[in-house]
Order: sequence, then C-alpha cells, then structure tokens
Amino acid sequence: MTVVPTTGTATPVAAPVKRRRLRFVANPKATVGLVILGFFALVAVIGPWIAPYDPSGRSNDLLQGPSAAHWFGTTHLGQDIFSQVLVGTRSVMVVGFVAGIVATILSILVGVTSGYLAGAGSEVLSALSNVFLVLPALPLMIIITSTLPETGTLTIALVIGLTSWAWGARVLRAQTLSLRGRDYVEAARATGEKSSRIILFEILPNLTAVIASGFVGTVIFAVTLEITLAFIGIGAGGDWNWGTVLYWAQSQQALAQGAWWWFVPAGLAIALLGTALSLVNFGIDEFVSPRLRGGGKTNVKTADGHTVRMRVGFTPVLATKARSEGRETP
Amino acid sequence: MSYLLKRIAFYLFTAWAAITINFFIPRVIPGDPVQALITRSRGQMTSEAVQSLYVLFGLDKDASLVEQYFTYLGQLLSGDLGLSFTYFPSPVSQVLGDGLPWTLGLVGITTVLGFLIGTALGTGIGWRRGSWADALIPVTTFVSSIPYFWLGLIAIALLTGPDSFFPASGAYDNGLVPNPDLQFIGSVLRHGILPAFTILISSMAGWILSMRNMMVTVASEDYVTVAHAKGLSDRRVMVSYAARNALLPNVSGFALSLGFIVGGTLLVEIVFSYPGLGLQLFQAVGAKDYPLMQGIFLIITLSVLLANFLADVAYLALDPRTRREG
Amino acid sequence: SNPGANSTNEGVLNVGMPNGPQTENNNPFLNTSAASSLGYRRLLFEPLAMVNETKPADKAKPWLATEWEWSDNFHKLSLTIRDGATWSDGKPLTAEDVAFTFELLKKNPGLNVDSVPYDTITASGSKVEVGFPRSQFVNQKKILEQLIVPKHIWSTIENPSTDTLKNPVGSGPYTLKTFTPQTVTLTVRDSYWQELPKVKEVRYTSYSDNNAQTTALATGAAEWSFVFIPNYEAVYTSKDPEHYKLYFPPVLGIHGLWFNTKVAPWDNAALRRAVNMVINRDDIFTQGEAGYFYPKVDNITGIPTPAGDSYIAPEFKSKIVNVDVDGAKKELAAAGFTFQGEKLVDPTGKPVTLKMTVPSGWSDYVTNLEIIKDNVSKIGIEATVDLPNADAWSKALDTGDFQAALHWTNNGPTPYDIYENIMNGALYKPIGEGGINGNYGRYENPEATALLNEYANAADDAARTAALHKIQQIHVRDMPVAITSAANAGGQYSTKNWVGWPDESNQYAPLQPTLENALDVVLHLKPAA
Amino acid sequence: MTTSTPPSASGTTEVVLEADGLTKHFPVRKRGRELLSRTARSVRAVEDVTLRLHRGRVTALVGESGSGKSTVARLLAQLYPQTAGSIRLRGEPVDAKGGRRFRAYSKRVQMIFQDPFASLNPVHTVRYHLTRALKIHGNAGKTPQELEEALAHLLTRVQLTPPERYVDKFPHELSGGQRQRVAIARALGADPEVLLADEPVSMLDVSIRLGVLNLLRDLKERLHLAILYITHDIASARYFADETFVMYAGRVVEGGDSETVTQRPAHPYTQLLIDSAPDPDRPAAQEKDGGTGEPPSLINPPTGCRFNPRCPYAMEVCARKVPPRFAIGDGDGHFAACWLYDAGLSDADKVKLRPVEGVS
Amino acid sequence: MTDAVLEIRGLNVDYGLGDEAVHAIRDVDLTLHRGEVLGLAGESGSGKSTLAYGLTRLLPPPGVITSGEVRYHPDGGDPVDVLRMTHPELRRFRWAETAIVFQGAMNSLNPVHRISTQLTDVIKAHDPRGSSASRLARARELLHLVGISADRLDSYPHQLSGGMRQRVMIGMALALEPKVVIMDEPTTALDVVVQRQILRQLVELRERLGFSVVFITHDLSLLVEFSDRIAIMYGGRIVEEAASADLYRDPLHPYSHGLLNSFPALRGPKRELTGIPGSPPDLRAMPAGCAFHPRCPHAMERCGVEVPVLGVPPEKNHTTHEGPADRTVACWLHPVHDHGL
Ligand SMILES: Nc1ncnc2c1ncn2[C@@H]1O[C@H](COP(=O)(O)OP(=O)(O)OP(=O)(O)O)[C@@H](O)[C@H]1O
Ligand SMILES: Nc1ncnc2c1ncn2[C@@H]1O[C@H](COP(=O)(O)OP(=O)(O)OP(=O)(O)O)[C@@H](O)[C@H]1O
Ligand SMILES: [Mg+2]
Ligand SMILES: [Mg+2]
Ligand code: NI
Repeated sequence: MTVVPTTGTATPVAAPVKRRRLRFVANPKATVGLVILGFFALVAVIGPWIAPYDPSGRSNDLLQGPSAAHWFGTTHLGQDIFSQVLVGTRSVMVVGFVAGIVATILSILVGVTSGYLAGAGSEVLSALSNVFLVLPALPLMIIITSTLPETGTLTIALVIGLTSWAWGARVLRAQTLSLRGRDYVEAARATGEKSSRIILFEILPNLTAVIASGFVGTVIFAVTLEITLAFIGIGAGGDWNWGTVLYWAQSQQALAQGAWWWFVPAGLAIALLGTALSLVNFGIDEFVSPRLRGGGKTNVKTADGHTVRMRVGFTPVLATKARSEGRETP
Repeated sequence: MSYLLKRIAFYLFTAWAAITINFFIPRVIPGDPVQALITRSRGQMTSEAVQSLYVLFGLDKDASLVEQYFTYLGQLLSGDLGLSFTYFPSPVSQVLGDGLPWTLGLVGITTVLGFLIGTALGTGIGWRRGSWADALIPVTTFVSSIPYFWLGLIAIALLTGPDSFFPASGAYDNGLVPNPDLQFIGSVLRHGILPAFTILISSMAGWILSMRNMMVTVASEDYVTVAHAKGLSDRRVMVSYAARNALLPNVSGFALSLGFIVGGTLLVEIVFSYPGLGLQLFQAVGAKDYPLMQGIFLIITLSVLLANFLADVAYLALDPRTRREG
Repeated sequence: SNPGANSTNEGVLNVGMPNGPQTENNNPFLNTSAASSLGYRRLLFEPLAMVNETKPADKAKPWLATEWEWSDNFHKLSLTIRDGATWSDGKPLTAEDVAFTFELLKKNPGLNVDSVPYDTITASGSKVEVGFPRSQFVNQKKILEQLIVPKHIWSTIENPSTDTLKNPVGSGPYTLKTFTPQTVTLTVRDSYWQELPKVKEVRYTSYSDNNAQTTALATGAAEWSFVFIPNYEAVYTSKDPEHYKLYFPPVLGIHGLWFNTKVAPWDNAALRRAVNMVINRDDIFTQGEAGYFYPKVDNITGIPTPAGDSYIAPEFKSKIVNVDVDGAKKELAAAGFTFQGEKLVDPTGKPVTLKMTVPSGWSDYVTNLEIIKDNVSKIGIEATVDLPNADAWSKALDTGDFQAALHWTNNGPTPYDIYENIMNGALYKPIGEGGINGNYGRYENPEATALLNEYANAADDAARTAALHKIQQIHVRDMPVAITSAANAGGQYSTKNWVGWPDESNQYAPLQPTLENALDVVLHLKPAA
Repeated sequence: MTTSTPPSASGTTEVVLEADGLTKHFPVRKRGRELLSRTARSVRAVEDVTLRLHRGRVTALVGESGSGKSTVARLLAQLYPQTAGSIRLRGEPVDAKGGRRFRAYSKRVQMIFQDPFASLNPVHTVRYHLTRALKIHGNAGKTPQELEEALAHLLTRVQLTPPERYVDKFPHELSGGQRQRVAIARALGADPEVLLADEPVSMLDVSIRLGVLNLLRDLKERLHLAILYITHDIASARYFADETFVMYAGRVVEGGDSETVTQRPAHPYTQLLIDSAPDPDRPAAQEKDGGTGEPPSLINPPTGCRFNPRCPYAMEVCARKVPPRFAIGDGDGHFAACWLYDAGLSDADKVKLRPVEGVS
Repeated sequence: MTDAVLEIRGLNVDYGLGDEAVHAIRDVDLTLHRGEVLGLAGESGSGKSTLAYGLTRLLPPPGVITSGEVRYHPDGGDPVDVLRMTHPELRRFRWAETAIVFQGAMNSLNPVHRISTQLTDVIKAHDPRGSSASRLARARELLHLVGISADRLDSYPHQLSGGMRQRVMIGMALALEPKVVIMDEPTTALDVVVQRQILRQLVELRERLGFSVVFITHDLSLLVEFSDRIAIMYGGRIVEEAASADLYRDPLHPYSHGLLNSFPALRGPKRELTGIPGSPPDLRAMPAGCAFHPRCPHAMERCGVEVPVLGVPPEKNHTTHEGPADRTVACWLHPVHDHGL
C-alpha cells in the first residue's frame, strides 16, 4: 500500500475572505442604499452647522413657499423648514442607530443564549421574547413615552431599543438552534472549548449577516416609530426631527392652508431614508442567500439575435449547432 | 396533538404575561386620569372639580397595586373589563364594542387583502424573475417606506374636498344610523375607500417582497425542477408547486401582522378620523384611561394570540410535515 | 329608510365638536358623558337661570326659576320655580324636582362638580329654599346654572354617578332621537313652555380631531363648532366669507405665564414686572392664537376686557401694557439688576435664565412661549422652552418643580376667580408637596389672601369693590402671572342656513356649543332668508 | 508499505479505551394519548454495546445508516451521557460530564466528525482551529515561536506541507481532503491516545478518500493511536481496519478480525450486507436474492434478535431472546450474536419462523 | 449494438455569461442506444448532472446551453432536436419521452402534496381527457410496479422512508412509459441493502418495458456491475467511453485507471490501491491542454498544450476488438485514429 501525498498540486484558491466581504458592497442595491445612508449620516453630523437658520428662530416671513432664501419655505412662525429638516436629521439618525444597537445587543443576548442553552432557561428566554412580540409596539411606545417625564431623543431611542428586540431575538434563536447542531460547534465542544467561547467565537461570527439584517430592520422600525410618535405629539420634546416638522405642519393644518412645502420635504426624507435602509437590507439578504441575487443579466442573446430570459425549467439555448471551433467532424 | 397542547399552554402563558404587563405599565407612571381630564380641558373645567372626579372615578380609596391587580384579574375572568374613565361611566366592553367592528372591518379586511394581493403579485414577480416585473420592487419599496400617516394626509389633501366623492373623515355619513340598509352600506364603503387604499399601498409592499424572495428560493428547489421535467403546465408549476410551498413561511408572518392590526394602523384611524380601536387607544392613553387601555391591549393581545393560533392551525393544514400522525 | 337620514336637511342644525367617537352616555352631571362633551345636555336639560358670561355684570335671564333671591349675606337662596314647564315625558316640572336635584348633588359628591356646599334644602309649593354654610357670592352663577333633572326618574336610579341614562327625560325643547358614536341627533318635542324653536333637529357630530372638524366647517358639513383653527381666514372663512363667521368673546378667565415665585431670581417682583413689560401680546394673539382664539388681554391688571371693564380699578382703567424694553430695563436697573454685555445679571451676580415649560403637543402654547422666549431676549434673558409630556408638566406644576409655565385660571362671573386662583394663600403648598389646586406659582401674601376672603364674604358691594381694587394693585405690583390672553367662550358658525347667532353687535350669549347658553342660542336661531 | 497488516503483527494489544454494555436511549416526547400512559418512549439508539480499542490498532464499526455508529462514537467521546454501561480509559472508569473533567478526558480521547465541510467553522482560519486545540490542552508552548512550531508540526503530521501555505487559509479555500486533514490535525492537537473517526471519508470524493485513510493508517503506525473507524462501507473496513464490528439497529451483531468478518461473515445481517455491496467482479446474473424489508423502528424494536423480521433463517428463539455473543472459532476473536451459532438450542427453539425459500 | 435513441453532439454548457462564465460541459458527444444502460461516472463536479439536465434543458439559471444538438429518435418517427423545441413542445416531450429521477428523492417530491397527487398530475398534464379514476388506477399500478403497496398513495413524502421515496420517483418516471430514463445518483443516500433492492427492480423493469437508462453515479464499482456501457467524465469532458467489462478490465485513460484503483474490493485478494493524487480541477481556471495532466502520472509535454480528441484508440481499432469502434478515449497516450463517428 502506498501513501499518496496529496500535497503539491493543491490548487491555490485566489483571494481570501476579503473578496467575499467586498462582494456585499459590490451589490448595486446595497451600494445605492449605503450612499444615501452615508448622505444622511453626513447631514446628521454637519446638519446643525450648515443649516442656514436657527430651526426654531422666528422671522417675519410667515408661511412662505419655497424661495431662494428659504429653500423649503417657512412655517407659521417664519421658521425655516429647510433648517428644521437639516437639524432634525441628527435626532432621526441617533434614534435609529441607538435603538438599533440596543435592540440588536438585547436580541443577541436573549436570542443566542436561549438558542444555545437547552432546558428551562432557554424556554424562559424564549417565552420572554414571545411576550414582547405579542405586545403591540406603537401603542406600547405611546404609553411608555407619554409616561416618561423627560423624553429626549436618547430616551426615545432607548425605549424603542428596549422594546423592539423580540423579533430579532426570535430569528437569532432559530438560527442559533440550527447552528448549535452544526458539526463545527460539536467539534469545538469535543475539542474542549467552553460554552461561552463557543457562543462568542463559533456561533456569533456565523450570525453576522442575520444580525446585520436585524439591525437594519430595527433601524427602519425605530426611525418610523420616532417620527410617528413625534407626529402625534408625544415624541422627543425639544429636539427637532422630521416627525416634529410634520407635527407642526399638521397642527397648523398646513395642507388645508395650501402649505404643501411644510409636509413634503420631511415626508420624502423619511421615505428616502427608509428606502435606503431597505436597500441595504436587500443587499444583506442577497449576500446571505445567493439565490436572491439578481445576478446581473438575466436576459441572454442567442446566436440568431433573439433575446431569451433565463428561467427555471427552460434553459436557454444560444446556438443549436455544434460550435465550429470545437472539433471538426470530417 | 401534543403540538397543539403545547401551543395552547404557550398561548395561555403569553396571554397572562401580556395582561400583567399591560396592567402594570400604565400604573407605574406618573399622572392620573383626573389630572389628565383637568389638564385637557384647559380651564374649561374648574379646579374644584378635581375632588369630585376622584370620588366619581373611585380613585379616592387607596388600594395597593397588588390588590388592584388581583381585583383586575378577578374581574377579567368574570368578563368584566371595568368602567372607562374617558367615557365614564360607560363600561369598557361597550366602548370596545363601538370601536372594534370598524377596526376589524377596515383594517382587518385591508390587511387580509393586502396580504392576498401582495402575495399574488409577489408570486408573479418572483416567478418571472428578471422580467419587467422586477421594476415593481424598487417602487413598492419606496412606497412602503412612506409612513402611513403621511400617505393618508396627502391623500386627504389631494382627493377630498367639498365636491369630492371621497369623504375626509368618519366611517359613514353623519346622521346615518348603523343599519344594514343600502344607504348606510354605501356610505360605509365610500368612507372606507381612501383609508383602505392607504393601508393597502403601504402594507402590500412587504408581502410582495417576501413572497417574491420565497418564490425565488423555492423556484430552485428540486421538486420545482421535477415539476417542470414532468411537463406540467407553467401555471400548475407556479401555483401548486412553487407558490404553495413559498407561502408557508409567510403564514406566520401574516398571523403576527393580523394581530398588529389595531396597533399598527392606529395612525390611519387617527388621520382619517376612523372611529376604531386605534383612535380609542390613542385617546385612552391621553386620558390615562387605564381600564380602556387595558381593554384594548387585551383585545390586541388576544387577537395576536388568536391569529398565531390560527396560523399554527393553518400551518398544520398547509404543511403535512408538521402533522405527525401515528 | 335610514332613521338617521334626513333627506331634506331642512330645519336641521349641524353642530360639530372635535372630540372623537362617543359612547352613548347622556348623564348630564358627568363631564365625561357624550352629552357633556358634545354639549347636547344643554338642549335636553335646563338651568334655573341663563347667565351670560360675556357680560358678567348683567343680571341673569330667568329660566326654570322665574325669580331668585339671596339673603343672609349669600347664605340662603330662595327660588320661585316656573309654572307650566313639563318634562319630555309629559309630567310637570315642580319645585320638588329642583329640590331633588340639589339633594342629589349633596348626596353624591362625585356629581357635585363645583363643590357647592349645599346644606338645607326645602321645597314648598313653587318655592325652593336652599341654605349654605358660607357665603356663596362667588358661586352664584354655578348654582343658578345647575341643570335640573326629574325626580320621578332619578329617584329610581340606583347609582346616579354611574348611570349612562339611556332614555334622557328633560325639560328642554329637544329629545334624543338617535345615538351613534359619530352623530347624536336631537329632535324638537311637541310641547315646551316657551315658543318652540325653529330648529327642528339638531345633529351633533363628533369629529376625531381639529383637522377633521375644520374641514367639516370649511365644507359646511358643520355649522356651529368650537375648535382651534390656525390661520382661520385661509382655511375657513375664505371658503365662504359671506356666511362663515367666528365670534370669540372673552370671559373672565385668563391664560398667562406663571412664575414660580419661590425660585430665585423669579422671586423678584421687579424681574417679573420687567418680563411682563416686554411680552409682545400682539404676536401671541396673532401668531399663537391665530388672531382670535384666546382674546388678547393687555390691561395691566390682567382682567379681560370688555367683559371685565366694570371691575377694573379706576387707576388702571387705561393702563395698557405695550412692549417697553427701555422701561423694563429701567425697572431692572432700579432693582439692582445689571447687564454684562447683552446678558442680564441678577443682584447676586448670576446671569438670569428662564426655563419655561409647556406640554409638547400644545401647539398654540408652544408658539406663545417661543414668542416670549424671543421677547425676553431683548432684556438679556436667555430663555428655553422645555417640552415635557402633559403628565410630567401637570406634575411639575403640582409640585412646583418649574421656573415658569403657561397655564390658565378658573373663570367666573367676576375677576375674583382669576385672582383667587393665582394668589389665594389657602391654596398654597410648599415646593415639593403635591395636590395643589391653583396658586401654582406658590405665591404667598397674607394680605392678598385676606382681601380675597373679604371679597368672597363681604356683606355689600362697596366692600367687595374696595377689596377687588386692592387685589388688583397687589397683582400689578407683584405680577405673579404675566397674563397674556383671556379664556374664550366663542365658536365658529355659519349663517348660510341659520341666522340669529350672538355676535359683536348682539352679545346676548357666548358662542360655545357646550356652554349652558347653547340653548339660548338655538332658541334665537331662525332660518336664513 | 504493504497492503495489509495482520492484526497479530501489530505487536501491541494493550487496551486503551473499552466500553461495556454501553446503552443510549434518546427520550422522545410523548404525544396525545400517551400522556396518560406511564411508559416513557425513547429511541433505543444503542443497546448493550461492548468493544475495546487497542493501542496502535484500527477498529472499524460498520453498519447501515441509523444503526447507532455515530452515537457510539459520541458516547465514547462523552459528548452524550450514556444511559447505561461503563466506559473505561486505561482501566479507569470515565465520568466526564462537567467542564474540567471533560477537558481532561477530551485531551486523551478526540473525535473527528463525519463531514469535513461542516466540521470546520467557515469564519475561522486553519490557524485558529489548530491554535485553539493546542491551547486548550496546553500544547501550545509558551512563546509565539513555540506555538508556530507546534502548528507547523501538526500540519506536517497530516501532510499539509509546506505548513505556511495552509496555516492562514479559510476552510472554503481548501479541498475536501485538505479540510479533513485539518480536522484530523485539530484532533491531534490535543495529543490524544484515542481517535474516534466518525465516517471520516464518506463525504469525500473517491480519489481523495484514499489519501485520508492512508493518513489515518500512518498515524496509527507512527503514533500508536487507538483508532475507531466508523463507516458504512464494509470494503474500506476490510482494507483499513484490524478489527471490524458490525452493528445492526443499535446492537453489535458480529465482530472479529476484519478479513475474517468480511470474507466469512457469520451473522445473516453481515452476509446480507456483503452480498449487497457493489461488486464489479460479480456478473449481474449471478446475484443471490438478498433480504427484503426495512430497518426496524428503534422506538419499538423487534423483540429478541432485532434482525429476526428480516432474517431468512429466523427461528422461534430469535423472536424471544436476545442472542448473546457466540464465538465462531474460525478467526481471531470472531463472534456473532446469532442463535444459529448456539449449539445447545432445543428443537422448539429451532422452529423456523418462516419458510426459508420463497422469501419475496 | 442497437440503434440510437438519443444522440448528443457538440454540447456545450456554461454557467453564467460572458467572462464570468464557467464552462461546465465542453464539446460532449454521446450516444444512447435503445434499451441499454449507459453509466456516467466521474468525480464530483465533473459535470455529470449538468450533462443530464442540459440535454433536457432543465438547468437552473445561470446555466445556458451555448451550443450543440440533442437528437431524439422517436419510435419510427424522424429525429427531433430537443434544443430547438419551443416551450410547449418541450413540455409535451418531457416525461412522455424522457423522464428523470433526480439526485435526492427527498427534494424531488413536493413535501406538501400527497404521493397520489404527484403521480396523477403528470398523467393528467399529458392526457387531460382521462378520468381521475383511471389516473388513480394507473398510480396504484405504478406503485405496485416498484414494490410499494397501494395504500401508500395517500401518504405524504415525509411519511415514507428514503428507499420508498426513491421507488416512488422511479415509478413516477415510468408513468408515461418513456423511452429514456435518466437517473442522477438515484441511490447515493441509501444504504447498500436498499440500493441493491432498487437496482434489481430497475433491471427487471427495463427488461420488461424496454427503455434506455442513463445512470449517473461516482461509484464505479456499482456501474461496472449494472450498466452496459460506461462513459467517464473529467473536467466537463468525456474522457473515455467503453463497454463496462472492457473498461473494468482494461481502462485506457489514466484517470479511469486511477478511479478503478481507488476502490477497495470486498472480495478477492486485496489489491493495491493507488488512488489519484492531487485534487479536481477548478472549472474557472482549467489547466491548458488535457485537464487531467497535472495529476497524470504519464503526462507528456503535449498533454499540457493540446486538448486530446475523443476517438477510437488505435490499438483497439486495429487489433483485438470485434465489431466497429465500441470504445473511445481522449488521451494522447492513445492518439486518435479517427474513422469518423
Ligand atoms: N439526539 C438524538 N435524539 C434522538 N434520536 C437520535 C439522536 N441522535 C441519533 N438518534 C437516533 O439514533 C439512531 C442512531 O443514530 P446514529 O447517528 O448513531 O446512526 P449512524 O449509524 O451514525 O448513522 P449514519 O450512518 O447515518 O451516520 C438513529 O435512529 C437516530 O435517529
Ligand atoms: N449554478 C452554478 N454556477 C456556477 N457553477 C456551477 C453551477 N452549478 C454547477 N456548477 C459547476 O459545474 C460543475 C459541474 O457540476 P455538476 O453538478 O454537473 O457536477 P456532478 O458531476 O453532477 O457532481 P456531483 O457528483 O457532485 O453531483 C461543477 O464544477 C460545479 O461547480
Ligand atoms: Mg453517523
Ligand atoms: Mg450531480
Ligand atoms: Ni484505422
């Protein structure tokens, strides 16, 4: 019997994980989403500095339409709506991201632990997240925020974060349950790894995409919630955000007064941010599950110039004759 | 069988936990219904009224939170939800009875419709991946990112008016009495169209997307390829092989969303002044009307649980793998 | 076909209120009932007399009582009950019913919203005698306004404070026709002790918010309402300038910036006076209150005019506060305040800042504070507007945990209610202690308290007038509240179908559909041409 | 190197790990009506398994899918607690449920998982996997250089040379055979005495299999490890194992020296297995009619010999009593748990359950 | 040999388009004769499944057939090119003429439909006029054919064992009595006992019904025992094709040789196992010339430059073989002596 060494001819596979990570950014949807998100993040940082006016500052231009001086027009107090939207971006982004981070951390703690541990502890945690899942978010938030004495941006963010982790926890638990049975987790255990290390180093890294998409989902949720709360008048008191702008527009019956400019910019900003976040999420989804990838071209040109669509069950045929350069048939 | 038993135990536990949370949260917070009532009236009610209101609402007697809790649980078990403060002394059950049908009618029907239409569209788009239909996805994403209330307000601003077919608020024409006659039903339908469309447009996108993604995933399953290989018609493969299986994961999502009807579309009810539970809840919160809040939360919780239970049952019916017999 | 439908709409008056869906509850004693919230209790039940709050000095109009007489320094009231009034079930209304109503209030403190201390109540013939343990001078209006209920019905009601009164029987000209959460319809009854109203049917619709109510007014779906409309010209009156009107007469109640007089530097009256001098009441009126909602109060005493004209002390009659930055600065300098650059510094050397609080959702209040914030910056005070939620705000006021807040006072037939609410030492609670019922500013002045007591218990008008004048002086000197606006009793109305509304030229009643005078207004209405 | 190593020639027969009467029942949740009954239901995955692993010898465990092979391996690795029976390592009873004791045990007994594609964490490099194995068991040395050397040594041992080329790679950059080698290297990182290899090649391509198996054999010979080789491919057991045990439905039905078991199978199930294995040298026509039927349910296994419902030679006694091991006597420790080899059966016991011929 | 039912000529299949494309099948020529079992062997990733799905046009996206011809000879009719069929034609052709048994039976059966539904809907699709009772009868018959009792008709796939599911699939493949049945690793997930049961049944059925089988597996010893002819694939090409016995006794291509020497034998003397060194090629970065040359013990200079042509090896053509060219190989050790095909 011969021991055949398999070394030497191993085909080196080119780029390491780097390329895999980059592929996410290469996804056009994710790119567009990230660019828009970056734009909003930038505005969140520099918004208050570049705002042409104090967003609460009154002027004598009462309720004026968009003009060179006031790009988005003014309010009934002569406040500059453009400045309000610019300054309001920070609160929106802070709430979105702080809530996202808090909820994500909680969902990881609850979800992964309850997924990995077996037995009563796991059941309790799972029941806990189910209870939180059953509690309706918006009404709960209305109650909680309307009862907190101080509802600054950060408070709102924390409250949203503390109440919206359940969905993520449920998804993570399911994922962890499936990962727990994976051979590499068992193998790590057989090697003698501690449970904590298994959770942190073997399971968590493999949940990155799920966590990321949960994070983005929570950000969308938190942003919408903050704006909604502000719109019905129980959001962050003193801070400007897009919801506050809309709240003022609504309480001053802007649309009835014909002051469309008071409503439209903030609404579009919300929709745009929401879209950007959704796009990032699609990007993550497609990254995780390659089947969803649009995969660039799906339409193929055949040799005789027709266009056919790739579809399951009917493989396109580009040319029905054997290729000439293949082999000559004498 | 044990599956259902286990689920039922789970539902009971969750219901209990949610009810308990619903009880405590409003109570650990500052403010009381009397203060809220006085504050809201902004001088239209004299400050002397405070004492009489405490007496009226029965808040002048001190009862510990725990005592109150057990009284509440006891009442709940006997089906008594207490008296509302906002509409004192109307029983909460009566208040809920006024709001629930509208919420179920408008929001319930549109949520179901949104799911059905969204799923149908998602099926088509997912099946014909790569065709023009894909262009719908970015559009629906954008539309679904618009908050409900904004869409509703714009719709009201653009489409309603003195001569418009669409009324701006309410559930039926003023002066009509709910009665199963043509005039009333016509009026209800007319009032429902705009809010219904708002909900449809915002909620459909999610279903389109998840169904499309599931279709794409399922379409590359072997059994779909086998169905093609069997020479079945395109329709049959799409409906009976791909969509039928792709639907399964959406069932539980749909159940959850059914439960969120009340909470989720509160804004639609506010914007369109639709006399449903959402609007009541909003008012109850403002008025510190614990009994009413609790009542509405109870309904929400029970409906989420019921929806989940139905989803479980539907799952049993739809996915034979969960049916373990023998 | 539909019992609520009225195809002709003729003889119908459409009233709207922005109060959200209602639950059937016709109990006239409860502020929470649909009957109170929409105001239709006023057309079902009647008071003893009709008091016109916009002209508080005028004598009340006799209604179910043809005569009334106070004696024993307002410790005793004798009423003569009208003959010929009937309940809507046909039974006659008697003095027994009136006495029963007072008994009911006495026995059920929960229903006695005004906390009137009823003592002895006797009825004989058409007379009712009511005794009180203390002078009821300041409560006259509240007692006469009391809606009277039939004894033969209410004596069978087990618990009057939790009864929703499904079949209301009253003495008013209307009866309940239909109730839906959205609309309540009243219809005129056959017999009434006065001439039957021209309005055959009154429809109360509850819109769920101000926007919906405004839209209803603008489209003519509602003809009478009471709602805050920003920029009312653009949104409302311009839609039909000929018919769409509003009338917002002031009454004797106010809104103003309350200072916490126990918190430095706001314990300094000079500083409070200075702030009062720089507040731009015109801006508040036009921008915050949309030019009509809470009428402007600019008399230095804070008494709304013209309703309170007759009560203002002669020396203040023409003292109008106009924005006077220089005057304010002088005032401050005299009190030892200095300026560091632009910044105002108090005598102890600390910069003066002002934190004003208002519930986050109250748009007009918030606007007013934004204006004041701007105004006080002219005298070097850096102000901030804090926007907690309504509960936290109530709590802050209750426990004195604030610097300044926009708030209101009670209103009443004389300015007493205003000052009593602001300055009564009996209401005083130290900072940190809750359960306060007025005097949110923690104003402590035994002299003021004594004067208020004197006013309430004085034996004759001269003593009262003297006391009130002294109270005004104290107010002007100490300025515990910088009064900016009057409480209103107004409303929006349309003359398209109905005329005869009260207005500037015919101020026979305030115009809020929920006030008692609503019945008087409806009785005045006539079909338009 | 030669094609086979006679077991007797491997010199040492020192027992390293032994299991006696090893039993594992997985509880199954009760359903519906059973809630009322008191008997607990369970999957009787492994029943009364006794085997010994010797230093420097490969012991094969063969049997069809679901017969309990992996469960035996996991029990031996103490990844599951056993329901009954005992495990002894070098004669000392093993009880390694908890953390520290489990670590100490896992240092000496290591397991290699079936699927090389799944047993390495896709997010970690080869270096991470191996470093952990070394560190946990204190073989990493003190300095970074020592660690580096230890890594290189490990990789060289599994013939992933030069080590630098592999040490920083991610699993997805390696071929199946290379991954399996990394998995083996990880197990070696603990410097164990026993290697439990659970179907180490079943997921690999035919051309790669051989390399991994040769490596295992090499380890046995150079490091004198005791190796448990689990497979369902009985032919590979013949080639690579010194001893072979055959499992059927949770029980060991036959065992002995590999060549004897594969060439002269004694138990009817082993015979069926060997008849069923593809054999290019056998013309299709010559085929015997093999057994029919399906493997039994492990929740309600057949009484007596678990193979009796499928066995063409089944007798009365087979359905009643569990057969003990009977020595066959034609090879090194060859035994079969089958009543056919009991000389002392009564006539009543010998009554056939079914007619031998005409099994359809 | 009998005449051809299926002729594949110059088939090329890519995954993806343009530069990204992976050439999974390269210039494959293959003929399936009437009534024979043609084995397709080769290691994982060599393109066996791609070939099977390609010739029925069932490749999932992004698979495309870039060129080639698949000629099907119906009984008595003119040959048709499967690759030129329109979708409706293709639908009619499928299952009625060629049926496929897919790799994993668990995934081939829709878990949410009963066995009966899945058996009858294919009959209904091709013969909509039949009554549902007759279809059900046929389904019962099919189950009986593959040795499953008819009361299993109402079962769901998960209620059947792996072997039973595989049999159901085989039964389903025979529902319309096709001329060609393609089986992609139909028994890999099963244990040897069940595997043998199924294959035995298949052999019986083929004798009775007379269809041809393309049998795909990487278990060469199984193929040698069960098939008439074997084609060996490597790197997307067919490298050798011969009668089973010939291939077993005398493999010409070094890869076939290596493959045969990788299996331990259960019986007979212990052979020396050499295995195949190295690892399978990466389809994205195929070596130039013969794809096997980096692993080939006999590699010559020419092998790294020129792709060897599949053809009749000279020694077979001129010396021992009886009949016309019944074996081909693509290797420069056996340079083609081309007679045409
Ligand atoms: N954790 C578990 N819970 C319940 N049953 C189990 C568990 N693990 C294994 N089993 C059952 O125990 C029996 C033996 O399983 P095991 O994995 O040991 O078989 P195996 O011989 O390794 O099979 P294979 O060749 O497929 O790997 C099977 O019937 C299996 O279903
Ligand atoms: N969707 C795809 N995109 C890119 N390459 C693919 C795709 N599907 C298959 N391939 C590649 O095509 C080649 C042939 O795959 P195929 O599945 O035909 O191999 P196989 O011989 O059937 O292997 P196995 O024995 O593992 O089933 C493989 O190298 C595979 O990597
Ligand atoms: Mg196993
Ligand atoms: Mg394949
Ligand atoms: Ni020749």
